[in-house]
Amino acid sequence: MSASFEFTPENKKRFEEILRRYPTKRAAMLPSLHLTQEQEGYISPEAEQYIADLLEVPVVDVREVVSFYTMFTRNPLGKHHIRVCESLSCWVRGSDEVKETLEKELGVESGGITEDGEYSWEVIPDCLGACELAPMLQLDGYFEGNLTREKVVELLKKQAASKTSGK
Amino acid sequence: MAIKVEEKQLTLLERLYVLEVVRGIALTTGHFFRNMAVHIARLFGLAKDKKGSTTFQYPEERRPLAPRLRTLHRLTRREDGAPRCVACMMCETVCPAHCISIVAGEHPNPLIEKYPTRFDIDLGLCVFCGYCVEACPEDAIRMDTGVLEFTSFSREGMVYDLNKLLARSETPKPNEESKVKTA
Amino acid sequence: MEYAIDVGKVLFWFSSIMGLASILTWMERKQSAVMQDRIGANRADIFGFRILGLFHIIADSIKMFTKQDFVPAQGNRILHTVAPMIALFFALVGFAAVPFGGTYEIAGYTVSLQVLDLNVGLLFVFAMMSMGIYGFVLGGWASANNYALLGGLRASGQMISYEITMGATVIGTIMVYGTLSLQQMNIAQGELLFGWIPAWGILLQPLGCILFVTAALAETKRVPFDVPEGESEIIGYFVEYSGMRFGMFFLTDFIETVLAAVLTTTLFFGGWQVPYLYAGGFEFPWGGSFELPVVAVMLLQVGAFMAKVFTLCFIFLLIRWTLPRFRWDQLMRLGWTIMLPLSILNIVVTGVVLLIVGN
Amino acid sequence: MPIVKNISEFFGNENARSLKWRLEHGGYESARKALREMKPDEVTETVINSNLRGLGGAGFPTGRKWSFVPKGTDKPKYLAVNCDEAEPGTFKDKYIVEWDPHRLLEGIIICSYAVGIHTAYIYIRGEYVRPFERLEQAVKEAYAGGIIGEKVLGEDYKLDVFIHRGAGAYICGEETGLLESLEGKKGWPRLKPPFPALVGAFGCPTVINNVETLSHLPGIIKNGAQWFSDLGCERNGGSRLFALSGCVNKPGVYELPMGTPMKELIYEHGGGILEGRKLKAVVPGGTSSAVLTAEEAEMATLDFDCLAKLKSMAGSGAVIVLDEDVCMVKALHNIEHFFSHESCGQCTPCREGTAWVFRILTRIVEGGGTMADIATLKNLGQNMGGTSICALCEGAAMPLRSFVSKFEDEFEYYVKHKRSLVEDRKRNAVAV
Amino acid sequence: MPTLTIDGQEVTVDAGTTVIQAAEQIGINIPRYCYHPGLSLAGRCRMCLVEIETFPNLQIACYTRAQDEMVVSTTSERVLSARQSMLEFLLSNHPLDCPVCDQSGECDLQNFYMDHGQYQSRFLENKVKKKKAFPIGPHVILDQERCILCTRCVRFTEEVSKSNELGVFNRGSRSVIDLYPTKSLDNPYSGNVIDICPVGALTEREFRFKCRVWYLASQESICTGCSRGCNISLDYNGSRRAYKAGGRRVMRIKPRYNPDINKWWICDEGRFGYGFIDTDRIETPMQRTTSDLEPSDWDPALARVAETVKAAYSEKGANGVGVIVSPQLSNEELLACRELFVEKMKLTNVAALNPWEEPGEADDFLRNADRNPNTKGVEDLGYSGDAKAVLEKAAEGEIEVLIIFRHNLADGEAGKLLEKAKFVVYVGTNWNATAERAHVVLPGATHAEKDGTFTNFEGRVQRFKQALLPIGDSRNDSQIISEMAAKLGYSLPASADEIFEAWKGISLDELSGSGSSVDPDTAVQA
Repeated sequence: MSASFEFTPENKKRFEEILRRYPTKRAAMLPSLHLTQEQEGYISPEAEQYIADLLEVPVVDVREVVSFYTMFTRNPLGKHHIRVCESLSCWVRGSDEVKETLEKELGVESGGITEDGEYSWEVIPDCLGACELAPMLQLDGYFEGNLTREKVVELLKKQAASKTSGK
Repeated sequence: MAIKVEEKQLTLLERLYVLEVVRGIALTTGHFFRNMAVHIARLFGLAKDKKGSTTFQYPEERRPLAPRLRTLHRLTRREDGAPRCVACMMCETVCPAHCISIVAGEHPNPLIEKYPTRFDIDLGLCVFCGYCVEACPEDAIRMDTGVLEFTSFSREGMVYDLNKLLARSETPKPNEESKVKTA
Repeated sequence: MEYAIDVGKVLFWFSSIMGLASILTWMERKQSAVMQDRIGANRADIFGFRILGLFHIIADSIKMFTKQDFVPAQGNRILHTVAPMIALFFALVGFAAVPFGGTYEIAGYTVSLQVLDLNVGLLFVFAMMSMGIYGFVLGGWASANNYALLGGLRASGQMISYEITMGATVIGTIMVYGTLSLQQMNIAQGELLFGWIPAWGILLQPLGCILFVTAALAETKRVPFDVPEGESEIIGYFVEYSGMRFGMFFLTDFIETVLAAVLTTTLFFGGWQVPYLYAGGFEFPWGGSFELPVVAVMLLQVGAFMAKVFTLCFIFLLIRWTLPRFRWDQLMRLGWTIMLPLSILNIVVTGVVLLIVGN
Repeated sequence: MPIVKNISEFFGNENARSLKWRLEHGGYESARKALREMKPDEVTETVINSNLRGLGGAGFPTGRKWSFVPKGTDKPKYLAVNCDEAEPGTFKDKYIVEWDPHRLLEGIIICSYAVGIHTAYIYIRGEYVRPFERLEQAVKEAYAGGIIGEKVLGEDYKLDVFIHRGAGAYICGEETGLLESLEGKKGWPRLKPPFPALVGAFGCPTVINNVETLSHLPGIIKNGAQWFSDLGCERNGGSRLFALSGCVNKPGVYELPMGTPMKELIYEHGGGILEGRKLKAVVPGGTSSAVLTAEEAEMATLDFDCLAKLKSMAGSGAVIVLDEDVCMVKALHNIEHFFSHESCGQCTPCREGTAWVFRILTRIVEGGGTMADIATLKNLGQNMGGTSICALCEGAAMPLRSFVSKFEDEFEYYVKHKRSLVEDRKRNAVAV
Repeated sequence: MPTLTIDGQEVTVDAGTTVIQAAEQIGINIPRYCYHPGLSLAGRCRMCLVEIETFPNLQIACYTRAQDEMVVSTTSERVLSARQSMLEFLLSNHPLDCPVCDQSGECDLQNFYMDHGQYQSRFLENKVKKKKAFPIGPHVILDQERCILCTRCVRFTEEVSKSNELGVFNRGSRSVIDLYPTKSLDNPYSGNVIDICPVGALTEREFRFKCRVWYLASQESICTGCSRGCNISLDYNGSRRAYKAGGRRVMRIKPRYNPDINKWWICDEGRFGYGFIDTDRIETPMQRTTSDLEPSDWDPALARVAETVKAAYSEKGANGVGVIVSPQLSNEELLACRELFVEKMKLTNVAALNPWEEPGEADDFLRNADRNPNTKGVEDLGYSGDAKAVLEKAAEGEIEVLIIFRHNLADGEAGKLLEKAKFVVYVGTNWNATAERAHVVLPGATHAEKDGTFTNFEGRVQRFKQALLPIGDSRNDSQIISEMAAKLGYSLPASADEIFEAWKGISLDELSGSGSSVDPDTAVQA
């Protein structure tokens, strides 16, 4: 955990831009928290305090917002974060299978991080909005659909491969 | 609701009284001589199966206690031995004789939260109504020890504190009930 | 020697009465216990011996003597002290006129087994009994306690009411025997009616006997006539008494019981008479006789007297433990509207019969 | 009825995202027409006449909603575009934003012009990463191309469009929850009245419209109100996007006129049930609508009024098809899991009720249920209905009531045997 | 002025009044948890649902404005069953630890449950466990399990104390009210959250487990912490022997609603500043014999004071005796002092205020810097001049006898002056350095132990009532002054009531209702 938090100069600029969009400073809460999470990977108490000071709101309000929205996390996630949709459409098409496969492949339960810190994954009960692709998951924000056991395994392999090639 | 009593009309003989008196005396006399006979027989080792009296020779002989009889209080314990009492003061509140006094303290375990630092029952005041047992939400106080004798030479001695009340925390076995117990 | 005999008589009579009274205190408990399917007092022991609780008599007296002697602060100290003594004294003094045996010629001395041979013996006894009331009233008054006073008043009311019945009842007996001397009455009861029935008072005066016994019981102020005491209501005239002063009242109760038994025996059960026993021995009406020495006759007659008294005491206790208490108004109604008219009727009938028989 | 291509015209066309291509293919013509040729009131009038209804779920007539905004106020007015579609089964707005963002922007211009708005916020749900990127790109291009900004389409009208990302809360799709979230707070729905048209974002009058609703505006302005209302059935104007998912062969978004029979959507356009199985039930408007049995689905037509008659609702147009292999107990369990997870926690019946219902269902699914639980569920469904600030609680109660009453036999079987009736049947069928 | 019908009763209310307030005006109390008149509307507990004709759904009475021709039912079948189901929901995860909960006895959840609930529980699940009983500030303990999330406390910290320590975290059934981790609920008004919490989630640390509320008796009083004169209820050990509560008599102080002064609130200093009533009290009169103070009886102590005063008086006249009264005294005591020392004895050296006194913290809400409850009363009753001049004269030996009420004048400069005073009489309630230095100490009574009035800084004359008997041998100050006067040969009334009546012409009981305030304009001027 960083002892103190501050936006990078680039993000500071972005924040200034965001602030201009709204008639109140407070309204920039969600965008700046997104910014924070982008920069830090999660939202630390220091970051909460920082945001509170920037937006001139009580820090408790920042914490309230952070804890209210599921996309904000107060704990570090893996480098790649996988969300598995479990809502009705995905469930009838076999999201359970996706869950089981991930659990087996990554070796951690939903909500956990792999030992190497590479992946974290969670099952979320709210719909991710891609029911036509059911069952589906979201890898780093992007949808992967029509999953089967094999496809999940393949996806993870491809991800690993792209990394090594990227290097 | 008034209860209507049907008065029995006495016959003339009954109203003459003397005859009724004689009948009464005959009855008691009958008892007297029958019992006397049994006593005498037993004096000589006879009629062991009969008794000339229906009473109990108290300290040596004791009547079996009814299971619901309210006797000396006890405080029960949790599995770890701590008193079950959470010092809610329901018993103290409901007590018509004001004989219970509790001082509550903060328990280190927030799940228990409250416990009695003092729990005194002044048996000199207690009327053995059993309300405290009824009121207790934790089954922490009971009156089933079967102990009926508790005496003291001082008023202070009649005040039972936490330790004394916890000393009998285990449930008495039913077959022990008629045995001699003294405080 | 004369004096020695007198002192001996007094001592014998006194100790007999006191002994009997004491035994009655024990009997009262034991007898009632056995009647009621209980065991009764049996706790007092000496070296582990209990002898049926007889030691309770001793224990009681020790208790009585050692308890705090208490006089209420507002009470009259002198009267409070004197009252039980009056009660006890007059209860005891009445016995003096009662014979417990006949007149015997022993070793040249004429021994009359009677402390005081009065020709108005019966009146004397009644007089003494009436005096006893003062003890109770004074006790109640001197206690400065409303309940005690009430008890005392009730005691006097009750005793006076029933004394009238008692006196009226006895008149029948006096008419039959024609004497006021108790010894003479006893002697008269030794006669035989129709040659074989002992002329005991109960046969000559059956109604009188019942009325007398009832009135006598009322005089003792014991259940069913214990309104002055009324244990569940007012405790009575001795509520403020403790220790030996209470003991005296307590003993008076039993002495009065003995007195009632003694009087009943004397008046209605032939006193010291044993049927068919005369100065020389038994002489049965159907012929045959049995010679006895004078001493044996005396012992038999005194023994019979004692036995009769004891039996009556026993019956009185039976009654005491069998019947419930009268209410005050019932008590008064019984005394004034039933017993008194009946006793007067008894006098009238007796008179008529005597006239007819005498003619 | 055939598929229509009003707003789904360019779905699947990679080029439609570029401003240049789009301008060449009719883009912003309607907006230009509105700005140049029509007065704001005329636009509103046209929309009222078109019978366009809010397509986010509530179905409130769009034009009427605009007319509630006070005219002569000196406060700024705002447009909040609701792109927070998070109801299970709903994904239609994603298509618009992903494939044809300029149609949305055009709709925004028209709406803003009609109401007199100079600032519009597009509230897009946080999980939509690619749609967000594409929308952002489109807005950037629109600014650059002079479409929006200080001078809209070169006219003397100022309009700023900002994208506001949500962060994962279903409740922010509720109008006032969305406004709260926009203001940087928790998405706790507000007490009404006042309605947002009077006091909305930042305390100012605010119009909140769904993405799809706004996307219809260019077509309506271009072709006229009559054209649009003729497309649909009575009181249900035009066409709408139906997001078909679940046990069908071809899930996806289909644009159909209002009043199209349900079975046409499922069997013709959706390609029928998976693996030729039988239809069991249909959730007609997102999971917060009451479930329809197969028989009811057969007779239903896809419009607001018919479904309301069946005591369900058209909602967001998300049709989820359930076939005979779906266990209704587990399906309800799934739905209630969603609601208990998404309840904002403000009102007592919703906060405690959804969680309780979910826990009872979990217990039943795990085999610990009792008959009394079924009665309790029914009763809780009654108790939760209509007593909270927003409609989420009612939305949780509707499927609860309908599932339990329409498929009671399955619930009873599950409780009795601690197994699913459907799975047992399947197992037996395999065994035979 | 809309006129509406509630449960068959017609009522006309001001425009903008909510249904719940309208109902209150005609004595109908609609159950509520989240609604508090001093806070913003949350409308979240849904307990106050009522049936209003023309509305298809039940409406919350706390939010719905009264309108003309509204027909409201608060007791219809539908309303009752809704209440019952709300209670069921609220209680579903509520731990049933009423036995250990300090709130029980004054808990709205209990009360409304007894009125409207009372059904067999259908909740078979395990109750959700949350954090139990942890301190969140110097005065408050939070139990999240008991919390029903009405957010009164959160709104309080947001709107009234504006300190924002508390928040509602997470959402749905996982919502908890908690402190922001680095913060502590230590704002000067933190105690109020205890009052407004309708359940036992927030409880008082000082009061915790000391006494069940049903043993408490309550008396109307005035806070003596500062010149604001907040209205309070003094809750004291009524029917229970004091030793059971650790010897404390006053158990807690609760604010009493007064719309003009403190509304529903009171500061922590006032709320928890009752310790002096039971600790460190002077319980008997004391006299210095040779070097030590020794306990004495009233008679000799008063006689000695009177003798010394008489001697000084005859020797130096009106200059020989100095008196320093105190703004801690009630108006009645000040009047008695004025009567005796100024009007009867014509003393020249009479002062009231302590110039060395350190001011307390002040803010723009309730707390005033002046820590005395009756400074305004002192001014109104014509006392002037400060203690310094009197003390100086005493130090110079000009004043033979110095009578000091309440003040502690033994520190610093004052202490040096006091050291030189020849004969000091101290009349006060608690031990302090001045009392220890005095020659005669007379124990007075605290405001909890007597009747009287204070005048707050705005000039409102407010009554406080006696809750307790004076501790030990202490006596109320009016009585002390009157007895002192008697020994000096004057006659003064001894009871506050008599003095007040002579002063204002009305009895204390008539003082604007139940001892609340008199507006400065209508207050009878002394």
